[in-house]
Amino acid sequence: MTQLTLGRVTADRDRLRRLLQDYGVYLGVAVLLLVNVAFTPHFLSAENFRTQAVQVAPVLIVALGMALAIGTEGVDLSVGSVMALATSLVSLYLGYGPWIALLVAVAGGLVVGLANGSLIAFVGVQPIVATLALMVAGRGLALVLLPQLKQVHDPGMAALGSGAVLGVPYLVLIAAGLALLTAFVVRRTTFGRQLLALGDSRPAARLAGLPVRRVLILVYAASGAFAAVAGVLATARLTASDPTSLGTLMELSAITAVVVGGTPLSGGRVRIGGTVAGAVLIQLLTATLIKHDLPPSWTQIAQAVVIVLAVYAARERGKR
Amino acid sequence: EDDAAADKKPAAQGGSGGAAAASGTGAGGRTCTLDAFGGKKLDLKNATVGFSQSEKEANPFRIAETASLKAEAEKRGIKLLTANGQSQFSKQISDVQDLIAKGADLLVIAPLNSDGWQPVLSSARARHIPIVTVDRKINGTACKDYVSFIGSDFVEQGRRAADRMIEATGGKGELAILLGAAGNNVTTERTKGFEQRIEEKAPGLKVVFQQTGEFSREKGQSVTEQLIQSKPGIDGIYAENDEMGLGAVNALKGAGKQPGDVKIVTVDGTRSAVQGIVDGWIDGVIESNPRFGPLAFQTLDAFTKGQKVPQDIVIKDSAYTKDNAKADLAKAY
Amino acid sequence: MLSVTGISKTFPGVRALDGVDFTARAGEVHALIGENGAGKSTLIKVLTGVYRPDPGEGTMTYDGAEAAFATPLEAQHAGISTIYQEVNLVPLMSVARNLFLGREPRGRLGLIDFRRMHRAADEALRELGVRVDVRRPLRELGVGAQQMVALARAVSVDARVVIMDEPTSSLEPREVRTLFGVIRMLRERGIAVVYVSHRLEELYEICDAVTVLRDGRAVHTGPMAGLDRLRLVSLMLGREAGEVREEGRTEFTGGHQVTDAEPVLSARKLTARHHLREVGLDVRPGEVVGLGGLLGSGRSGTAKAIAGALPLDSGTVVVAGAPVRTGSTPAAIRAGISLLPEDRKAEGIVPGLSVRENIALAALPRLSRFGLVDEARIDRIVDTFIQRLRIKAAGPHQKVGELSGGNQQKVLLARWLAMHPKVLLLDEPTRGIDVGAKAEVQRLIDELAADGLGVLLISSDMEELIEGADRIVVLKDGAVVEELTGEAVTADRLMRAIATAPVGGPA
Amino acid sequence: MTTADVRDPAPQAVGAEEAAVDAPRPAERLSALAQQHGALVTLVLAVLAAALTFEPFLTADNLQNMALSSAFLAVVALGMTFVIVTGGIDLSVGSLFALGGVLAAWGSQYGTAVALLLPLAVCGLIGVLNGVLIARSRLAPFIVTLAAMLGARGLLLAVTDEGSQTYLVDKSTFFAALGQGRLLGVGVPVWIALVLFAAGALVLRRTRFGQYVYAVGGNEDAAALMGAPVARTKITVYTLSGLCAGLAGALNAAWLVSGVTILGSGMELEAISAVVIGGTLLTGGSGFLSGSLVGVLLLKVIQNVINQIGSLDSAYQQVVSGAFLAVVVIAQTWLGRRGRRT
Ligand SMILES: Nc1ncnc2c1ncn2[C@@H]1O[C@H](COP(=O)(O)OP(=O)(O)OP(=O)(O)O)[C@@H](O)[C@H]1O
Ligand SMILES: Nc1ncnc2c1ncn2[C@@H]1O[C@H](COP(=O)(O)OP(=O)(O)OP(=O)(O)O)[C@@H](O)[C@H]1O
Ligand SMILES: [Mg+2]
Ligand SMILES: [Mg+2]
Repeated sequence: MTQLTLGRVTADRDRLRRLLQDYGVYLGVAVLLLVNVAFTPHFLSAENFRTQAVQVAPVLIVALGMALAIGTEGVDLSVGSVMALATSLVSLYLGYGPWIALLVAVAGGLVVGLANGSLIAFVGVQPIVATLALMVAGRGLALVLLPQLKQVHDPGMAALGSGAVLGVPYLVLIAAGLALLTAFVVRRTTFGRQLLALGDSRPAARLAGLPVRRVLILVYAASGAFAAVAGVLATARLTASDPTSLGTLMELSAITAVVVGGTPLSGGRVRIGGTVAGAVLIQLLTATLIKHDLPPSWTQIAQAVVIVLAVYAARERGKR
Repeated sequence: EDDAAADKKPAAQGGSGGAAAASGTGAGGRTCTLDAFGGKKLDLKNATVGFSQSEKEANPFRIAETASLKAEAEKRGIKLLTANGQSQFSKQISDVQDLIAKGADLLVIAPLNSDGWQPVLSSARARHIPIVTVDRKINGTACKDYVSFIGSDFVEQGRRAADRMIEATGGKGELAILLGAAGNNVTTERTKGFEQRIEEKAPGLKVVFQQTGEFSREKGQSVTEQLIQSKPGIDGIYAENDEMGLGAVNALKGAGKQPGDVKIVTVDGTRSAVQGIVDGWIDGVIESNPRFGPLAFQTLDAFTKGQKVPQDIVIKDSAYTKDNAKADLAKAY
Repeated sequence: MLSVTGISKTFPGVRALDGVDFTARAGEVHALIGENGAGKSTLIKVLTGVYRPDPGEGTMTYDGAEAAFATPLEAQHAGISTIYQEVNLVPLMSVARNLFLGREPRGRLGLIDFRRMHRAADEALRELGVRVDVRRPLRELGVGAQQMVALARAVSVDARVVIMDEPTSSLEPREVRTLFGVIRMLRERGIAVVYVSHRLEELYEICDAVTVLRDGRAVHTGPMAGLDRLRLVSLMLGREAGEVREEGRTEFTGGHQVTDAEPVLSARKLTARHHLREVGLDVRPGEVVGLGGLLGSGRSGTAKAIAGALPLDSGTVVVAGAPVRTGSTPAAIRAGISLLPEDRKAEGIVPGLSVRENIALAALPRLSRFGLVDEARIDRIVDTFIQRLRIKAAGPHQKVGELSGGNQQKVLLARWLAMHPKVLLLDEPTRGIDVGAKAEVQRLIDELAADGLGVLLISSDMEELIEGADRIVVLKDGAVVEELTGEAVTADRLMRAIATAPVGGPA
Repeated sequence: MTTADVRDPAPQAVGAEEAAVDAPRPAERLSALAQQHGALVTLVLAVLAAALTFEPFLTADNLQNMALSSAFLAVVALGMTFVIVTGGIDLSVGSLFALGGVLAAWGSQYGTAVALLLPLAVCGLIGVLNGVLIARSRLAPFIVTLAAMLGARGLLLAVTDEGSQTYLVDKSTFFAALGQGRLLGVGVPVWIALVLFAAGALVLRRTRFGQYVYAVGGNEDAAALMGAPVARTKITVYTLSGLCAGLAGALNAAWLVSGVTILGSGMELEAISAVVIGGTLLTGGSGFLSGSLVGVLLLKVIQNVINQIGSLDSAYQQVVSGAFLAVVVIAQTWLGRRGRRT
């Protein structure tokens, strides 16, 4: 009798734990929302939500590409520098019209991504080092192309940065669209399956004849392109190209969003919904701390604690 | 000072136009001579001067600063060695030591941080290499560890910004400060001066918000966006450099505010910020002049000839307001 | 010595052990048998502190006192030494370091005395008939040799209980003999041995007692002697003795309808430094060609080379008349070559993906349109194979990593059969598979051959090789030394071919 | 072949194993050597090239400067090497370096013991925390140490009044002498770094703990099944890394005679680069300390050379260092792969 109830209790606790593991991020977002609604003045306004969504959009877009890289048991440290490169390219090519500039910038991101991917897939360099090299060189290149901040006067870019459809800013629409696209690719396509398989077991994927190199290259190319898109959007929002500071530490924010969202760094699994929630969680946390005017020391420590808590909740249980 | 920006190439290259001018270093100021410092006379024309820059030349301030020194060296026909610390303090320390090892007879340093120069100072001292620090001070004994400091008084800049703010707001209301990067002397001093003066002169003004914008436009914009959501009634924003101020303008525009709704005062004097005054968004820009070239070489020249030079050469920074912005736009860097 | 009563272990969704009683006595070799997934490995892991048993159920006593090990280390300190299923050593470390990890001989200042360690390692291995440079990384050894290192490690400590989970699955008859010698020595020393194997003959030869597990329950415990083979199998499978045919023999019918057609696979002069020297062989449609040889003789290397997984210095592979680009797995697969790799844990399964995804993995491009996966078709194929191969899983969505070893192997087979290959390279296909499943796999090989597939079979089970293959190519030191055909395919001839063939010199 | 002198219990049991006994071919040994010591070869070449091109390069002053400024990064890289060999990573070292310096400078007013022990205690504790979260709670090292990086930076800001306070070290104390002093003409920090490296190498190569470090990095599950104390080993290496970063920070503070608050950002990547350039695999299980030392020196020499050239634009400097990193890593991976083909 006691045994039976005991069994049920552990089963229940097990289920709860698994729920927490899978939906912990969403819970975290909900908690932060509630806390803000209760304690932050003027929080419940459309304008405020728009602000948070617009601010999180570039981080989210970068995080989507990062999630793919992490799914292959890799990582892309070059994303921040790619954003800088993109912003430089936008300024340089804006003379040919915003579309050309945008295309050139994304192409730049793709090229960096392809370089990353080739280093990783063909030479066999470890992702963290390969992308570290391009992280250093990429920002240098961005500064060589555009040595200092430059104002962007193009009306098209300005509209991209601040325009909206039915009250939803373009930035948010683009980020949401890319998130859906990524989720679709991961779930429904051959490419997505192959990505997960090779992230889980590279040798097995190789022997099963999967196009390991192609998938890796595509993943890093996608990550580069996404980072470039984020760079373009950030430029549009800022109405200026600032290769010095745009995207600094972005790699860490993006990785945090992905991991807090429940995608393990060990590869083989990608959670896009979680990544979105992870990015939103970090954004809300920062917003809360700023709105309550807490000193930077608090901000940093609070972020550290939240990251650990979120990852702790989502952790894979040991086998015992 | 720090990361500032303009969308056009700095008009004033090097020594031309707007060069920093010393002020208020009258008889009362302490001086230094070659004898007191120790070391030999030398002819500046045949000497090698090492210049250590702290950050990448990617913002108008640093660009103008480096260009001014290079131009002056060229004008005087002096061999100038340069190095860039890339915002990494340890690197700047090694940089200066490399300059010494490469044979610099004199050093001009734009320090990233005021403290932590002991190793460099001892190496230089052992070789009697005179050091002139520009834009930021090195904490040490003047005329022993280094010869002179040429630069602005950041606390004073903060005070003058406060004066502008009081004037703009009429001495009443709620203020926000966009701080520079944490741990930076410039941030600390510009905040100190501002807060002091507000407290003294305008008890009606309250600082209700202080968050770092890390001297960057993007951060300045993001932080201001949060600010105007949670404190819609804010009356004034003091940005510790032009970049963050311009970010704040972006945020205000995005929130549908009109020029003048929120008073903005910034420090630096870049062209974009001064343009901001012309456009009505910004109410005052306190200048921080980067063109140290002529003064620095003048000081070194005098010093190596054995003449007296002041230990502290505080630059007279001008300010831009609605009255002079349009006329002086060309003077901005 | 070591005993458990009423012990259980539950994984999410699976009750792997259900009130099991088990006792290992000093000086006794105790067999632990059961179908794939019966819970043998789980029991062993519970005994040795890898897994914690379900709380509140059952007890464990060791050496007369109640005991519970929190970690494998504790169990080791208590004198229980274990060889786990699948080799578990550190590939990047040297052989000697692996052998002595955690108990390195130390000299002055507590620093490790490598000279002594290397000497001791060399001796320990040589006693088992293995001669390698103990300073070289373990990964340079074949799976079999690695297994011998694990054995050496297990017996070189002063253990009171030695547990072996399928130690012979990668061993050659000769190594098996050595192993049995070791086991007898252990028994004489009064050590309790727990022995897991799917090879029934071995059990009869070496074991004193037996416990049969079925679906996580201990269904029989008793002395080995006098236990009828048929009864043993019926206990394992849970079917009446009458239903069980004489299993444990191979299921091969022998002799396939080999047409005289052009070979579907022909490999010529495959050469890879340190692995292969001018290896050549033909496989005709409907033919099962065996690859014979000792550990490290290059059998796996040959298979990998044909499948494009081993870069070649020279050589050609032709499938159905068309040359295949060597050194590229995708190219080989496109040409119709499928390889079931030897090391299924490292190179076969994708542990985090489900049974379903694993089966569909290689065939994905065919099962999708415009890069989009056709879920319905996958479901159909997966269901078919789960039934046909009787894969025992909680469902198609269970992670493959959670399946028992044998079932993992079946999933891999399914993956390759779903490709409709022209040539199937099977590297130890029945390793670690229980009698029932083994028979099925063997029957399947027959069927596939009958369907006109060319099969290359590698097996350390000599009986399996002889009965299954129509022709055996014997390798030694990476070169073909002899080819046995027709009447010559006998154990005797194979042994002789391996033993007497000249060393060196390409075939 | 060494068959002749070998006692052979089972005459036929001489499979391919005997092939494994033969010595590796000279070409292979060369490539293995080049792989292991690729960084050293590059370093020697770089030094030679620099010495021939730039006259001031080989002066005692210049060498002394390079050695001294390498010493701090080297101590950080020492701890990092242990972490990376276990297959982990420690991103918190940069923040801990800065925090250690600030704490040491603050503590120096109470004497040398406090100046050294305080940063060691705090940074060591953060290291323990990292280790426990990684080993016991099985969280990914990358993310745990990332959080620690933020947390330690926050702590630093908290103890320096949001960065506005710089604590100074009294130049006349023994603590300052640890940074400033010279022994046989070489700076004390250099000696400390060398001694630590020698001790570290001994621990890594010749102790049981060292073997565990390799085993955990090589195959964690197997190591656990072989009875290695996996959790304890991991906690120890992260603690060690925290201690090294704290000590390096303290020594650096003694050298600069102040607890500079803006130090250390990007240092984690520098340390990781040094370790990887030194031939340690980021995947764990393989690596050696002398390599990390060479990696640190290589980075410093490159920086020095860039300064010797002098005229390079700051943006180009970054491009050059990135490209250099790529070239070294490619060369190493390529050599490594050839070595592994056997
Ligand atoms: N980590 C795990 N998580 C979930 N289920 C598991 C896990 N390990 C084992 N199982 C399940 O427990 C059951 C027993 O597995 P076990 O490995 O003990 O079988 P076995 O008797 O050793 O089989 P084999 O002969 O194939 O090695 C299987 O159904 C397996 O799927
Ligand atoms: N001549 C050799 N020199 C060094 N190593 C060898 C040699 N031959 C084989 N090996 C090693 O032995 C291992 C096993 O070789 P291979 O897999 O080709 O043979 P096998 O007959 O299938 O052996 P096993 O049954 O152990 O798998 C390979 O990993 C290879 O590195
Ligand atoms: Mg098993
Ligand atoms: Mg084999």
